[in-house]
Amino acid sequence: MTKAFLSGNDAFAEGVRLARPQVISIYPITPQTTVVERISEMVEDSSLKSELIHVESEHSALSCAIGASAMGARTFTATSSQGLLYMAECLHYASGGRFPIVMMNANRSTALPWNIYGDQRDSLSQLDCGWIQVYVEDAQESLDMALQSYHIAENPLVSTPVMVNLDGFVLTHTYETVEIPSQTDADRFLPPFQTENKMSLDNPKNLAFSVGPDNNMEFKYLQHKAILGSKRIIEETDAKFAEIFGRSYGGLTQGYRLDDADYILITLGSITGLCREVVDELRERGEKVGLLKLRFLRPFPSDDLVAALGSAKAVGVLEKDISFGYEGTVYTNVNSVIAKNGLRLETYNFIAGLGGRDISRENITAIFRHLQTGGQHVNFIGLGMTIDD
Amino acid sequence: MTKAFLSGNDAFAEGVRLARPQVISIYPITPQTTVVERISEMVEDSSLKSELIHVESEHSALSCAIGASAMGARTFTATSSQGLLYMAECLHYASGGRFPIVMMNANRSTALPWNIYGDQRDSLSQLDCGWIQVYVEDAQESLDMALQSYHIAENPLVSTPVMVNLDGFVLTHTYETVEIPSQTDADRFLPPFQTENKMSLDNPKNLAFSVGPDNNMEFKYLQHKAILGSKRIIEETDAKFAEIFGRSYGGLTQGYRLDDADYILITLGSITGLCREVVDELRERGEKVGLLKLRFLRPFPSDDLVAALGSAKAVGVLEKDISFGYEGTVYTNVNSVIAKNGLRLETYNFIAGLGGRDISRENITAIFRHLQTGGQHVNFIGLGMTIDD
Amino acid sequence: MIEIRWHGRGGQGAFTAAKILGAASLIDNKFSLAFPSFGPERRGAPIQAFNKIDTQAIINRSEIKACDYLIFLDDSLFSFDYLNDLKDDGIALINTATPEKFRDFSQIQTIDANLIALNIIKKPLSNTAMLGALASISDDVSLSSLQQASNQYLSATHAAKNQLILQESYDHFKEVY
Amino acid sequence: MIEIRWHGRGGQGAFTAAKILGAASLIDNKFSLAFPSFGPERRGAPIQAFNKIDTQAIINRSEIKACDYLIFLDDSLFSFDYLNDLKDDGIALINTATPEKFRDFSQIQTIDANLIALNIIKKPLSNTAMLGALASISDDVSLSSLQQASNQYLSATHAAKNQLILQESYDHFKEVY
Amino acid sequence: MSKPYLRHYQKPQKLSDYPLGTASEAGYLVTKNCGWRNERPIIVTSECINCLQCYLYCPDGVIFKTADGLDIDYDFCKGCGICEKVCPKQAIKMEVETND
Amino acid sequence: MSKPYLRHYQKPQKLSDYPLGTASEAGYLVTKNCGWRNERPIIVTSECINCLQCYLYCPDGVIFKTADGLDIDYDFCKGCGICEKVCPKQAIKMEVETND
Amino acid sequence: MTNKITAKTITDSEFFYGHKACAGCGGSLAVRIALKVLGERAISVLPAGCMSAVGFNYPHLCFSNNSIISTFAGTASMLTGVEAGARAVGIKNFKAVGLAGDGGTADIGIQALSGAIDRNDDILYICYDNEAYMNTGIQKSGLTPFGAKTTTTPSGENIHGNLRPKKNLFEIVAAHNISYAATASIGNLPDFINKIEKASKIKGTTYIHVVAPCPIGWGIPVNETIEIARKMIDCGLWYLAEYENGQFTLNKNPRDFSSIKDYLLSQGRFKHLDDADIEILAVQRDAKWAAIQKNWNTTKEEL
Amino acid sequence: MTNKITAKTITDSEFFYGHKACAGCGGSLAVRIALKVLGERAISVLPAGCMSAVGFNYPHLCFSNNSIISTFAGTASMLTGVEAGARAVGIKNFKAVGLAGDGGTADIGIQALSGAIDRNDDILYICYDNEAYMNTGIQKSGLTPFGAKTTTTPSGENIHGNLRPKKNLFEIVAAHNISYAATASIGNLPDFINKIEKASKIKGTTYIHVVAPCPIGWGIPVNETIEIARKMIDCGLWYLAEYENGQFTLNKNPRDFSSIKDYLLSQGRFKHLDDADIEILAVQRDAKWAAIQKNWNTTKEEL
Ligand SMILES: Cc1ncc(C[n+]2csc(CCOP(=O)(O)OP(=O)(O)O)c2C)c(N)n1
Ligand SMILES: Cc1ncc(C[n+]2csc(CCOP(=O)(O)OP(=O)(O)O)c2C)c(N)n1
Ligand code: SF4
Ligand code: SF4
Ligand code: SF4
Ligand code: SF4
Repeated sequence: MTKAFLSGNDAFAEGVRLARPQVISIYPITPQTTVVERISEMVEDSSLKSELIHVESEHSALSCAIGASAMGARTFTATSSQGLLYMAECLHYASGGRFPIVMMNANRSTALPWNIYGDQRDSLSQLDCGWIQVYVEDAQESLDMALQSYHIAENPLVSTPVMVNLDGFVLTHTYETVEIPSQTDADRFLPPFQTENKMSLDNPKNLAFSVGPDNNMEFKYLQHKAILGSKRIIEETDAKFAEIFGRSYGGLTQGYRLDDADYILITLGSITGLCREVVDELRERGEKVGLLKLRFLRPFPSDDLVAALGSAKAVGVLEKDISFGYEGTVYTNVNSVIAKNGLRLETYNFIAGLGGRDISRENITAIFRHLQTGGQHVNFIGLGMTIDD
Repeated sequence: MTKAFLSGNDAFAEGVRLARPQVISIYPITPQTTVVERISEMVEDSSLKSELIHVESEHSALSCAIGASAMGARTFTATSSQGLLYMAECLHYASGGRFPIVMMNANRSTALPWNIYGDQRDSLSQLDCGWIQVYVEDAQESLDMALQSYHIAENPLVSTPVMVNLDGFVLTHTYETVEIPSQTDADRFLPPFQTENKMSLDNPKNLAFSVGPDNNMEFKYLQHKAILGSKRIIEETDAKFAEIFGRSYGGLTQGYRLDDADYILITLGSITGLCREVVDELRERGEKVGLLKLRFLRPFPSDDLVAALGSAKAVGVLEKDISFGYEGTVYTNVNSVIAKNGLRLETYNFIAGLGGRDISRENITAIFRHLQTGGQHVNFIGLGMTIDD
Repeated sequence: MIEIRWHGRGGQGAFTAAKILGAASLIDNKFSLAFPSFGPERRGAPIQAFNKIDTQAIINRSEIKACDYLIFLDDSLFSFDYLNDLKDDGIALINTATPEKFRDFSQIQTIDANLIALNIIKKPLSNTAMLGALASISDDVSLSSLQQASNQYLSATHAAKNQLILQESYDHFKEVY
Repeated sequence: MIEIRWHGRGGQGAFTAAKILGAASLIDNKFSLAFPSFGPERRGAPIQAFNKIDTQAIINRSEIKACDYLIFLDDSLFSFDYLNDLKDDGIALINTATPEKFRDFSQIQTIDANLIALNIIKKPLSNTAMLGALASISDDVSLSSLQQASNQYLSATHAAKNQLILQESYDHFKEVY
Repeated sequence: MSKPYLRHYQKPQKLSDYPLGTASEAGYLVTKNCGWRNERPIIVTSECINCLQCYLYCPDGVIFKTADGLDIDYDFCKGCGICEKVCPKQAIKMEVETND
Repeated sequence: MSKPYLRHYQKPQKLSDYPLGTASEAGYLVTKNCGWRNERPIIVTSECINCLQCYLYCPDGVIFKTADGLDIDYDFCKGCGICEKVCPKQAIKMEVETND
Repeated sequence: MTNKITAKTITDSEFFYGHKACAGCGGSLAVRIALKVLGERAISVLPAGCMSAVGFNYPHLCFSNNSIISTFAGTASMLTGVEAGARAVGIKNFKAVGLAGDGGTADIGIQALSGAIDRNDDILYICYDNEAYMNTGIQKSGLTPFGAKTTTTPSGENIHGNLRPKKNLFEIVAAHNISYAATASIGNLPDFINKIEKASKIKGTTYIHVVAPCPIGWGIPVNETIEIARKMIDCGLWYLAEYENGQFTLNKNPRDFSSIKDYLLSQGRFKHLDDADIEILAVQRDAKWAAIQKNWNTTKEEL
Repeated sequence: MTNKITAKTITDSEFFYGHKACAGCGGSLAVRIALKVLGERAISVLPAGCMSAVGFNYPHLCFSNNSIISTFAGTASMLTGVEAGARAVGIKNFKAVGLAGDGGTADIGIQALSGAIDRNDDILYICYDNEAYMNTGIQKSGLTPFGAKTTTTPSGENIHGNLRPKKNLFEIVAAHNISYAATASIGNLPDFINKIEKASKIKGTTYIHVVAPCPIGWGIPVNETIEIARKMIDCGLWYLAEYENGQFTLNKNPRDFSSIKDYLLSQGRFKHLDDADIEILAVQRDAKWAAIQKNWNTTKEEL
């Protein structure tokens, strides 16, 4: 174990190095690029022994990874925003084919208008594509989840690709102190990739076939079941990780000062830190507030939500996303848990940080106020003007 | 007005012809293909005067339509499934640029496994892309919505692309009787396309620009506001349509025997007809059941839902979709309305028809039973086996 | 509601027949659906097509299970198992040159549609003849509507000859009965 | 928490300086963040970089508004309006060959970093010198940590000379005061 | 010689009967193609010079070498007639298929 | 002669100040580029033969023709020094920029 | 040249069998023969298209070698991954081969193909060219020839089918300075077989463009697939050639062309062509051959 | 040839102005000059890349003609739509022009470009080639030359930068039998200007590939952009040529090459090359020129 001052992308690259992927396909896009640059350097200097492939687009990046995974190789690729959308077809392909690829996504706004800054509309707009989706908070969690993701994805009961999301710039390009595990520990944690879902000369297979109405729905159900089942694997993985590395993230969600909390803010990704600070501040003033960080959005942590929100008065969902013509997608997902479980609490949505708009301490404090006093369900935070003119 | 025996695709092509799009980009994919074939014939025989462009992929199909729309031309394209995913980047591009393109999507399952049959995972997986989404029930509604969609999309307050979804095969390839309006009436209904959102030699513009954190969120809010605002335009359009053609669809949703209904099934698309028959059957037996067809998923018809569900005991959402690791996306959306409005009723999700699995009368009847007796929230209908083994 | 299933090989025009039948129902002021089955098999492989016909609008698009009519454009496609798919009073209509094989089955009607077609258009294209036969043995569609409808789906050059085929196959049963 | 904003032109190494400073904090057993600003402007355009330094983990990633230090790698980037962005006891540290212009402002400290760099590496690369200067006027970072940290970010050939620059700029203020 | 061959197939009865992902045994046939055929190729052995043109050009690969010449796998022959066309000796005759 | 020019820009105050879609007036400049410059090109008129090489090769197009020769739009010159390099007569000198 | 694979020596094994292609399908013959040459260590990647549609219907799986369907755009990029993955897991002596239609190659697939050639990945890409998108029901592709009627280039009073000439994919691929490229036709299997054999031995990207008529799309009887492929070569609308070491070589140099009109009018897709249309095609053919004669080498040996 | 546009006669108007490109950016010069030749009736489409990134930052909009950013893969397809749309709404005498980087053209954009050429859409496509993905910070593209160090082809003890030769996009485009294609360089603007002028008069797809050095990516002082572009031609690693009517023509036939080593080692991206690496490049150059001398025509007139 060593400590280093790294950006979120650098840290993720270190995690990838430790996971020893055998085939890596790369295509640049801001703010993902520095990850693939670091990896290129690692391959040049032989600290990572891997087939590095300079592909011609993101569709090719993922298609190439699928091909390699179909041979039983451990694979990695990374993208962001336009790139994630450009490979949308392959997202469904990889998950439906149950290829346990790990991909980093640098969360970035999607055009139009063009914008390179961090919001989460890219990955959230592809929430239904059958991938496990993780959102990480800082550089350390980035590195750790690079490793954990392979452990989850490649579990034969899961066998599903994992997308690890890092907030663009505020996480990908921010440098901070990170512990880098040793290769020995990493190898103890992550066994080599083994699967039945591959070609082999001894046992030839036909892959990626068609399935008509007769059997198709069963394949889709199995896919659904595997992701639901991954909840357990995610927890086991985190426990094993804690055992070896002494760090733990608590599974699908991570609560903060939830005991007896009346007003709970739900967050994802790198904004969580600031929200924790505000929670502390308000708690000091005697306000019963708490926070629930969603680490995984698929599988969706329904049980955790019920447990966390059961006795709250109001819950807010803070997200860098809007599903135009409705509300934020995370909010929609959270509300569904509430409706199904007949929970009686008010829910509010706070759309913030679109196109990289800064989210300030004052914004978060105001959000907690809104939870306490009530008001509109869906709120755009930090608009420079009133919404009606 | 003439009557003809047409498939859903044929009918849609007739609607397109009547709307006089100026530029049409085409790329084949089952089960969309016959629409673009019909249109090719219309262009050949001059019944439709339009630039017909044989593009090299779906990304190009929509990119081309965006380019033409940016010149102020009325445009059309059509796709399905893999094609819709392959153009995902352009979906966001078109909506963010506020280009009022109309696109038909033949709902089809997405690979893997490959499957050409109708389910709705393709369009529902792209629900957040900023397009208005319509789901139609039969060939007549297909034709009519081809026309109505331009009227909605091009309204300057909306200026947003519209995706019209037809269930693959059961609607696209099923022939039935359709009334074809006269061109004169169609022209009375749909004025030529006018917009400020275009290039012009007299008033040169720079389009599709970048917007940084300073202003980006305002653009996104405006986009959201326009789609919310389209609710009114959708209703006005339907009213005007009724006036000219004598047919009306009732706006965002269409209810059936909702008065005093305790158990309501929510549907979209072509399965609605069969569900209506079952409602009639159960009503005859004195059961208080009703049906709500969602015609539009974006903008999401929150108000209609509140009005329709307010006094029900249970509601079911029937959809040909699953968001792996959670539940059906339409269900999630519906539940959010219930949570926000504190409605007290049980909700159930019925995932059916994946990969073209037939949905039978018996299935629908069983679904109403489930609503009445209660049970699991999320149910896969028509699996050939038990889910636990 | 009348439910019909057509059996043919790709290229034999089973679905065209179903569409003509549907269009004819429109002329008869009835409602109908016509839809194909789709599978990975290509030209030459056995395929099916379907009709639903009713006096009121048909809004149920689910699969047809029990049929009023099963129509085989080619007797090689027939197997006796299929009779299970008929409703109680349903009829299987088979194009065959060897009617004797089916004589013992009350639910089966036969016609040598190839022969009729060969005589008129020099090709063993049985689909139109089977429509004529259907009009003849059932009250659910009229010959005149079929004649009118088929003009929409067939090129002008073929239309006239098809009228003849329709008529002749129609008469075939009228003679038989 | 100490908050710092760096002003430079693309290529002047403002962000490298921020990273070295961050890495030095780690050596000092402190916590820090270093992050760049991003804009469409390219090489040559004015840019900013940021540091947050604290004795406990920094989990707030929002923008820096009021600064403890504003560091200008080039006096042409400075304008007096920027003094408004300083905290009450904040300091603006400016690389300039004309210190007299800033003499009247108690919140401003100056150093001719170009000169120091020119003497040692024959290039007017001011970023390392500004780090030395910062170490000198503030208690928030130590010279030795900066020296250690800068080795990680600079090629071996440059490292030695940079140690010199750091030392000389550090001494500059020690002499002044 | 190896080739995909016909298996006795039973539809999966439980979910665990399905393969992981979309990967299943290569060359696994469950239905014949003989139902496609209107005409059946017959090799007239006496005329055949064993030039193997038919073997080579059959799109379905159903003509196979035997100890004494060639034979046809009628389970998978679609009756396209290409073999008849490419035979330089007219040693293949297409006979109308009957369903007996 | 026309070119994009500097406007007095006020950030939108209300939503309706924003354009529809992403379409706005072409050639609308709101910030100068002079802050990029370390060195400033000076045309020494006496040496200049008006060959227009500098005009042609300037990536920013800031050298423009005047009644009596050439001038430079210092609002947008970035000081890259290409004009100095391409001038066959060394008629352009780069002078260090000061911030006065 | 002594060990040429022939009908006698080619393996008896079949690798593409029991498939649901139309009777008389040229594409299926191309795939069958390619795999017979490459053998059981071939790993095939087929994009969406007729051959994957007819060969991979779970549980009916028609390839006995390792095979996978790619996305429509992703034949070459998946091949790249398969090749790298196979090496990474230690597999030796295999050949990654793409088997893609003309639409999947020349239109949507060209980005990935171009990228793979650019990297010189060790793969063999075979495009079976049936001159239209057949799987979706005969739509115009970039390789549909001038004049052909397809469902998206209908012929009528106003327009006589497709207005654009056939994209010259062989030369586009060659312009990438590829290790080896060749044209072929299922009308001449010995030539095709030898080119596959040759390509399979080359390390680096190789490409074979094989014309494989589709009786349905071309409007011919199902037993005339081979004949029409031969006519196409005989009338000069196709040629057998290779590109290697920066040089083009014509493998078969016909002395006279057979009738182009005869070739065209024997197909349903060209039935509507008038003499002026046919003349356009003849002129294009003659210009092409003039350029070939001028710039290309010619193999001595007649195939 | 009498009415050639020159520095004297070219319009005084500027169409790309006030942009945020790096000082000394070659790409911005290429775009500026192209638009000056095409004038105010040009409708430009720029994909994601440096030129759109520096030119379209609302509210700071640097094009005075109608201009739009396309998706990265969509330059040509959007051009197709723009051209068709403009005609459809009745606009006359305009020119739809694409202005795209090498990555956006040769890699992700080649599908759409190939399609547009295949349709022969009436558009002009200009690729400004700075030999890497610059906007994202200097990553290898298909047009990055052998040996160049980029952030994804770092040079170190094991690998000396990029291992693959530069894709020959000019000839790939030509192999499409395009109406007109040319190479150019910002080192020779009169030649570039005339080629734009010529292309703009041709109906159908035309393509110009203009080398536009990027001082940042190439590792040269910002005032040496023009010089390095000239050196590249002088040492024979670039050539000025045209393709028309199926013929290649070399516009400038240098008698001797200047030192290739000199060209390479004056750039940061090639600093690490050893003599063996340089020899590889020299051999490739010589082979290329041998082929050119053999197969191409040569313009009489020296430019
Ligand atoms: C992205 C995408 N677009 C469209 C399709 C639909 N599609 C599947 S196969 C096919 C045609 C294939 O044509 P070609 O490549 O020429 O092969 P062929 O069918 O002729 O064998 C099309 C358009 C698809 N699967 N994916
Ligand atoms: C689909 C997609 N992938 C990646 C990107 C990120 N991207 C934007 S510009 C660019 C590089 C452009 O390189 P090039 O085309 O060579 O132009 P240059 O920047 O050199 O001018 C990249 C990779 C994107 N915008 N869209
Ligand atoms: S008829 Fe066709 S499928 Fe049968 S053996 Fe002959 S060539 Fe093969
Ligand atoms: S082609 Fe004819 S002669 Fe040759 S082997 Fe076949 S049957 Fe015999
Ligand atoms: S290049 Fe020099 S001589 Fe020529 S016009 Fe410019 S300043 Fe004058
Ligand atoms: S990075 Fe290079 S191409 Fe991009 S603006 Fe700067 S100089 Fe121009």
